[in-house]
Amino acid sequence: MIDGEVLTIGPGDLIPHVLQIKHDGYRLIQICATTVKDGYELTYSFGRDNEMAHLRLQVGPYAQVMSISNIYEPAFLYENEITDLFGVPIQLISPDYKGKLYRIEQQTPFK
Amino acid sequence: MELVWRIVWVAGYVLLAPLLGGLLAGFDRKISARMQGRKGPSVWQPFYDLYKLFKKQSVVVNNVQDFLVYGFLLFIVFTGGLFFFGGDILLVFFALTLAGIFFIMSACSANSPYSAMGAQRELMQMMAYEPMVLLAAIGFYISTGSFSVMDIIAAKDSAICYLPGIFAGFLFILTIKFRKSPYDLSTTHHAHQEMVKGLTTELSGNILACVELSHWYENVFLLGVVGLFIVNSTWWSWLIAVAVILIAYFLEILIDNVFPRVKWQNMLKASWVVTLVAGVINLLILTMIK
Amino acid sequence: MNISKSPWLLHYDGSSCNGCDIEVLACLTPVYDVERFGVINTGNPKHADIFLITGGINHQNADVVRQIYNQMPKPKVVVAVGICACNGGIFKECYNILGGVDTVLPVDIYVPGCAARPEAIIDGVVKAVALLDEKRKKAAAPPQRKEVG
Amino acid sequence: MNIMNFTRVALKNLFSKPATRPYPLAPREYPQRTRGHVAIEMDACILCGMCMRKCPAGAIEVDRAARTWSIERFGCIQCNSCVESCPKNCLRMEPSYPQPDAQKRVDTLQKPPEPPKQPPVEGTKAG
Amino acid sequence: MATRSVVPFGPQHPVLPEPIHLDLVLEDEKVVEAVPSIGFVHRGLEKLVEKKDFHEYVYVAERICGICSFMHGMGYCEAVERIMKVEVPERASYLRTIWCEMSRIHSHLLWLGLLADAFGFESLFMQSWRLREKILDMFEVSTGGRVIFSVNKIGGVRKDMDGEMLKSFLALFDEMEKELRILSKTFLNDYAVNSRLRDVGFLTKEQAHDFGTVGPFMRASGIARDTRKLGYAAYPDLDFEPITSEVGDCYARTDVRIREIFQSFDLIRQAAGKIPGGEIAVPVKGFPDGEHFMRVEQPRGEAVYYVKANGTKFLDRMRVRTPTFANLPGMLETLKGCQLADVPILILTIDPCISCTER
Amino acid sequence: MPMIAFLILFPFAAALVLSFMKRHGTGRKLFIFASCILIVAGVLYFTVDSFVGGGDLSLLPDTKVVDMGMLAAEIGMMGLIVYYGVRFRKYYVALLSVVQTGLIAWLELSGKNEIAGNHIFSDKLTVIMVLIVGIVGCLICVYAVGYMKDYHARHPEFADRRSFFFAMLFVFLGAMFGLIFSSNLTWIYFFWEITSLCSFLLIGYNKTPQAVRNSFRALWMNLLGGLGFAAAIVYAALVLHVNTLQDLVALGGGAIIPVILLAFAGLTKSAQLPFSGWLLGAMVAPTPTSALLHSATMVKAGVYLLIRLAPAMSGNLAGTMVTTIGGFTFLATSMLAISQSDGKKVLAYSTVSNLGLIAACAGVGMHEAVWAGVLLMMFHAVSKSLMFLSVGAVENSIGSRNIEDMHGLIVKLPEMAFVMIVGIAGMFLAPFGMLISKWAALKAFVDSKSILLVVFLIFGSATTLFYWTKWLGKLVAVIHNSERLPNTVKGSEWFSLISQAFLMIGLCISFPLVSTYLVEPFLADMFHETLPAIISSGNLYIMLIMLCAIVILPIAVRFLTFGKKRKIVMSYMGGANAGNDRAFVNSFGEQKPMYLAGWYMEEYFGEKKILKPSLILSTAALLVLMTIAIGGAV
Repeated sequence: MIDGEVLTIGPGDLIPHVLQIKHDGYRLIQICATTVKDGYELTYSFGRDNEMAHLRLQVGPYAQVMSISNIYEPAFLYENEITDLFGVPIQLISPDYKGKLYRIEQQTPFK
Repeated sequence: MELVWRIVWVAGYVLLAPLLGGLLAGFDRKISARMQGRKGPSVWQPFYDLYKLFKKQSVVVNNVQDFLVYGFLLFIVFTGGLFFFGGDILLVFFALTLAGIFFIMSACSANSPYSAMGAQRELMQMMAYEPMVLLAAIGFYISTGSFSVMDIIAAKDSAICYLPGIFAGFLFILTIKFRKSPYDLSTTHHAHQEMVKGLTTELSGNILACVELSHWYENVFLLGVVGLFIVNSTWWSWLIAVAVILIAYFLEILIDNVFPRVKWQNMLKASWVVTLVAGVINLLILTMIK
Repeated sequence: MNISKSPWLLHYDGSSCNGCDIEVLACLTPVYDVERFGVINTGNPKHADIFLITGGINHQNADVVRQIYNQMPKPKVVVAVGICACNGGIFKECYNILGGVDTVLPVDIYVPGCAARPEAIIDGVVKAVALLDEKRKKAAAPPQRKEVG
Repeated sequence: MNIMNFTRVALKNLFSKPATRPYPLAPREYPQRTRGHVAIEMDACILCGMCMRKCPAGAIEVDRAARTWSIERFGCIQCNSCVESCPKNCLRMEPSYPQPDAQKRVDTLQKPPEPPKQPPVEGTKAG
Repeated sequence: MATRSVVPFGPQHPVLPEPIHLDLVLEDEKVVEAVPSIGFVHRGLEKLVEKKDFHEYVYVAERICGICSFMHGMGYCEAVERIMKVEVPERASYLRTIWCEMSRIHSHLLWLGLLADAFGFESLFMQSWRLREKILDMFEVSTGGRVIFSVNKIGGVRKDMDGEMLKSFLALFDEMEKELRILSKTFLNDYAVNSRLRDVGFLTKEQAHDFGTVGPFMRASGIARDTRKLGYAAYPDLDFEPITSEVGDCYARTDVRIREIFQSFDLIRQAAGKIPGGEIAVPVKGFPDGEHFMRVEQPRGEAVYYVKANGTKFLDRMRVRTPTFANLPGMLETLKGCQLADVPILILTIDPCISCTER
Repeated sequence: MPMIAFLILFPFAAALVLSFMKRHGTGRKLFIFASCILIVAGVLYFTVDSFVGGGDLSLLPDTKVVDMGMLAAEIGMMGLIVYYGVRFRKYYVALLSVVQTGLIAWLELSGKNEIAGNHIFSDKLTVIMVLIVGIVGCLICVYAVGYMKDYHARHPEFADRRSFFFAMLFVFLGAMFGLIFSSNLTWIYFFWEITSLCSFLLIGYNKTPQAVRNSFRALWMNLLGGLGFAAAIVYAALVLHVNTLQDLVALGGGAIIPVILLAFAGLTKSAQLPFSGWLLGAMVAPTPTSALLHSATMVKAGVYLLIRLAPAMSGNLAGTMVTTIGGFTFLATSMLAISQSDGKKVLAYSTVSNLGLIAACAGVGMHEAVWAGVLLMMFHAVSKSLMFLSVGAVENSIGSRNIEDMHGLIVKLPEMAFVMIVGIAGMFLAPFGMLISKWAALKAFVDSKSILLVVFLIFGSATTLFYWTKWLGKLVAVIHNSERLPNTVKGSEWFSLISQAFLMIGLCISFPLVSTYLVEPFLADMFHETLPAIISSGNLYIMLIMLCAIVILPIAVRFLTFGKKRKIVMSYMGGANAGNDRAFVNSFGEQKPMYLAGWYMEEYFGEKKILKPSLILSTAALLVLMTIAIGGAV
């Protein structure tokens, strides 16, 4: 049981899907990373009124993911956080804190 | 003989103003606390604070700061001294400005964000109240024919009879000078401000104590100016003056407690409009009847 | 007259959960009113006598805490408010918590509680204030050292 | 124009009794549920260590060999977890909180067979 | 560039009870650019799920933040309960609701005080917090803690409020409501206060949506969405509508929050009237397996708890998306072009909880 | 008498020589120094002589030949202006010049101007002006020697026409001396036109498009004033049958039309609103030009004329016009100065502003006001020239004349900073001269019951305070670990700066003497009665005490704090200091230099906001008042 529908997609499909979702009038609720076996699982949650929809992508440890901060401006905080804590190299975040959003000693503690 | 009396006045000011100013500050804190529903500190608290500050280690960011603060203290005392000596009121106000500039310079010299920004705000505050202060001096001159404090207190009628508007305007800018809400922009005695402590951010220990002391001197002097509006050649006018001073001070405390801090634009506009409306109209009428 | 009659405090939230922070603030408000003892929450290290830290120390704020402490004039005391400030509390196993305040600063008074109660904070401040006097006397005892420069 | 709206409240406050509690001049009465500090009845304790395992802050230590139960007073978060988990109900939450101190204190209590001594009960002075 | 100042704002700053840092570029006092820095309170408590079992983690969850402590605990518990399909007793749901609304009152009063403090109205701050102390006393009577309640557990609550206690609370609420009416006049009608709040920090409805804002911050821009309407705890049984304002400035946010306090009084009265008897907790056996997104309306807005469990006593992942985290981008937008004096007010009108945000 | 001739003629001769000295070398340098020394010596001799000899001089009743020579020169100048006007397609300039020269030529040649009267006149005001022009002007010339060398080194793109430049400076001095000594209106007009032309040539020195544009703006505005002047001469000669300034003034209210025309000329020359544009445009020229134009010479010619006219303006519409325009200019430009960050522009606005105050003083026409006006003129000349020159020197050293870039100058270039502090303090601080004069002006305004002026003055003082203190604050900021910059200021520049700083301080200390021995006798002459002292001795003592306090304070504090326990810490940056107090750790975890700027309040006091309304208002006021005055008189 999970609140809302989960659509699992490949890393390359992210941008078109997000564009579509944006077009459908969703707002960004959150982006969450989870460590799974051999890689990460990124869940992008969007909301419209009270319903929720999720995009999920499984990425390998070194997979590169495009930032959606140009589509959803507030995404930059989540993406910087994921880069910091999980070490997922998200590309072209604006603004990019370059791993210094959280200035922690331990590199990528969730890795 | 008269000269002796004047010197006694000055000596009295120099020696007693800190006591009086401190006590006033103490009552201010007590009354403010009560208005906020708190018990509040003892009325001697400002003296404890001052004593502590003098005992603390002096921490500075450079070596120029304290010199400039001493300049502030010196010229505030000079201002008040000149006033209670019965000197020229316009010169008194010029000296006050000079003192203020010393204070601003001290904050600028620290080259620290909040004290520098506080200095700019203080400067803006000076720009806001300066016209009214000069106007008050002019008002005294027109109503009594002299700039000299000695002559003003010896006048037959109280200056306030001719200067109700200017008196009101002066009370208005007094809020700025006392650094009370809504006009405590550059530095404040309230705990939390976006300016941190503004002008005094980089001052500590005995230097901060000097600033505190200067403010006490300044407050006593400013209340003296309030009294000057009332005093005339009769003895009972002095009693009324004291009463008016106390009422004015209480009013400032009340205002402090029922206003938020406004933005500088608001302050500049308000004080200039008050100067123009209350002050200048008063002056216009005065020149017509005198 | 003792200097302890006028303790001005500086409050910094290390990495607390806000619980102790709001209790510190609550101390200033009418019901507790620490200004009775002359306490002012200055918010400026250069004016402060008591450094009140809530929450543990993490990598990002360690420097901040140290710098603020160094900017305070002597005599000064450090009060660690709350369990997190004492030893990291429930968060001590977190990857970004170095531990209590004593990992970076010499702490003079520990105030326990999660969250520390206003009464406990008042007690802590009262104890800290007593220390202030002691420290000053100690500092005044040796012959004047020259620290010009 | 609604200016100086607060005057009434301010003046009312000025002329009525302040809301300030006289603490510390007069001690504070705490409600019964207040979680101040953990106390233990050593006699009933069986040193099972449940409280130690359940303590989220890791403030309790039970040493079976030395027959001691100790608590870091400056590490306890008063969550009541130990009290709830104690099988013998020998732990309880007292309303008075431990006193601030210059040292982080650890209270260690000894379990008999040593001659039963009243443990130095911590912080009940409440003042 | 020549006439622009570049100054730091925070992390230690008297108007900010919590550390947040902004790089400010100022022209006179106009903010030209503001870049936020978070992480001064970052502890990394999400990772603690790997060290504390899921029951024990409730204590961590409620220390995510000391202001909405109760709701953090509850949000986490409800998430786990839903994964485990635990039916919480109805009385526990009602108790949770009452504590939730009490927390909201406490949080909004706290916020009102801080707001007053931010615009330099010390006596108003004192007055608000004086009022707030009453509700803290109620917390202490009912839960034993002023700030951290520790009354939630998976499967219900730990402490009950009997009828007498509830009755005494209701009487106190009536009293509080009266006092708050007087206070709210100063907040909403006073000319000088208005000059600080009105026309400051506009956020349009579109922006509020695009920046993904939540809570009163969003509702003040005219979006009528309230997560309580999703129906957790006892909210489905209660009658309420989201409170909104169309204006979208600081004044609107103040207005919305003040009306929410009154709404909370009302909700508590409703709940106290309907509360059924019975158990306050059910025993929970076994370990959770599965994942869930739980959404809870905190005083600051919608919080999202993501819990992923794997059938052991340790969870795989627990993540909180706190309302402040969602509101930060919107706040940055409102900061553009404001005055330095507005910065504290604007930071405050999202009712930031940095501790939540950085976890 | 010979000394007067020397003072007028020698600078012209020196200029002639200089214009032939094309080689940049020690020779020219020495020649300039020597000429300056000679001029200063002449000035001093003249001053002493006028005290010893006593009394005022009126000389040269008949100078037909010289007049004709002047006319020829004037026509020559007209030719030059027409040439430039046609070349740069600014035909209106040519037209203005032709009309006014035509008027004068017709008057002279028709013989209608053959009225008995002296051509040379000298009194205490002349002495004051001679001192200002001679000493300050020469110091500027000395300064220019060093400055121009650096200037051309920094700006290789400009043609090096230094010989021309120096020649023009001297011509300027000569013209100023001529203007001061002349009594005959035609003569004054002649020298007046020389200064207009000279300023045109100096402003256009760079030959950049902007410089050309600005120089033409200066030219047409001054020519417009010249037209007024010419008209005044014609009217005075034809209707009133007077041809000297003194006679004209003696007519009092009867001569309102020429007086108002002359006042108009004075207002254009002293760059009052709406003619402030030329002075601001003049900033494109090398600094010595600005200094010369704005402090000691050009603009002073305008206010000098107004002061001379003061008795004739007292209480009539001409006075109202001058006070209104002057007072308004004082307020409006001091507000405008707030929004400026370019040091020279601030100085320019402050110059206009101060001139406005002087003009207003002259317009009031009461003896206190004129007293204040004369003293303001003196203090302004010295401190403004000091400020201009030091801004120039700073620009040569740090490569910018922006006030913001002078942040921390006290550490980088301490000597320069001290000189500037003296200059700024002289401009507005108690107990320095400017403030005393303001005090007297205020009193005079109140006495004359001109509330409008009082309002202008109180608000103007407040705004003046703002921009000067802001600048002062910039200078004294102490930046830690800041490097001291190498002092590249040339010896000649230093000499000039230091002399002026001492002159400033000396003037402040000796101003009671100046007042008693120069200004008050002049006023007594002017108002033909003995006047009470303006400033009481009590107040003088007080000011002296203040001055002493300012001087003694640093020494006393040094002594007091010696051996005190002090600790130097970083400045407060919310704990974000990056290990020092010049940078902080920014949001990206990197070091970012902290920077502090002053307030400019563009939205409230910016040129965009204020300039246009002020120009419109002042133009309207000028037109209305002039029309009423002239219409009323005719």
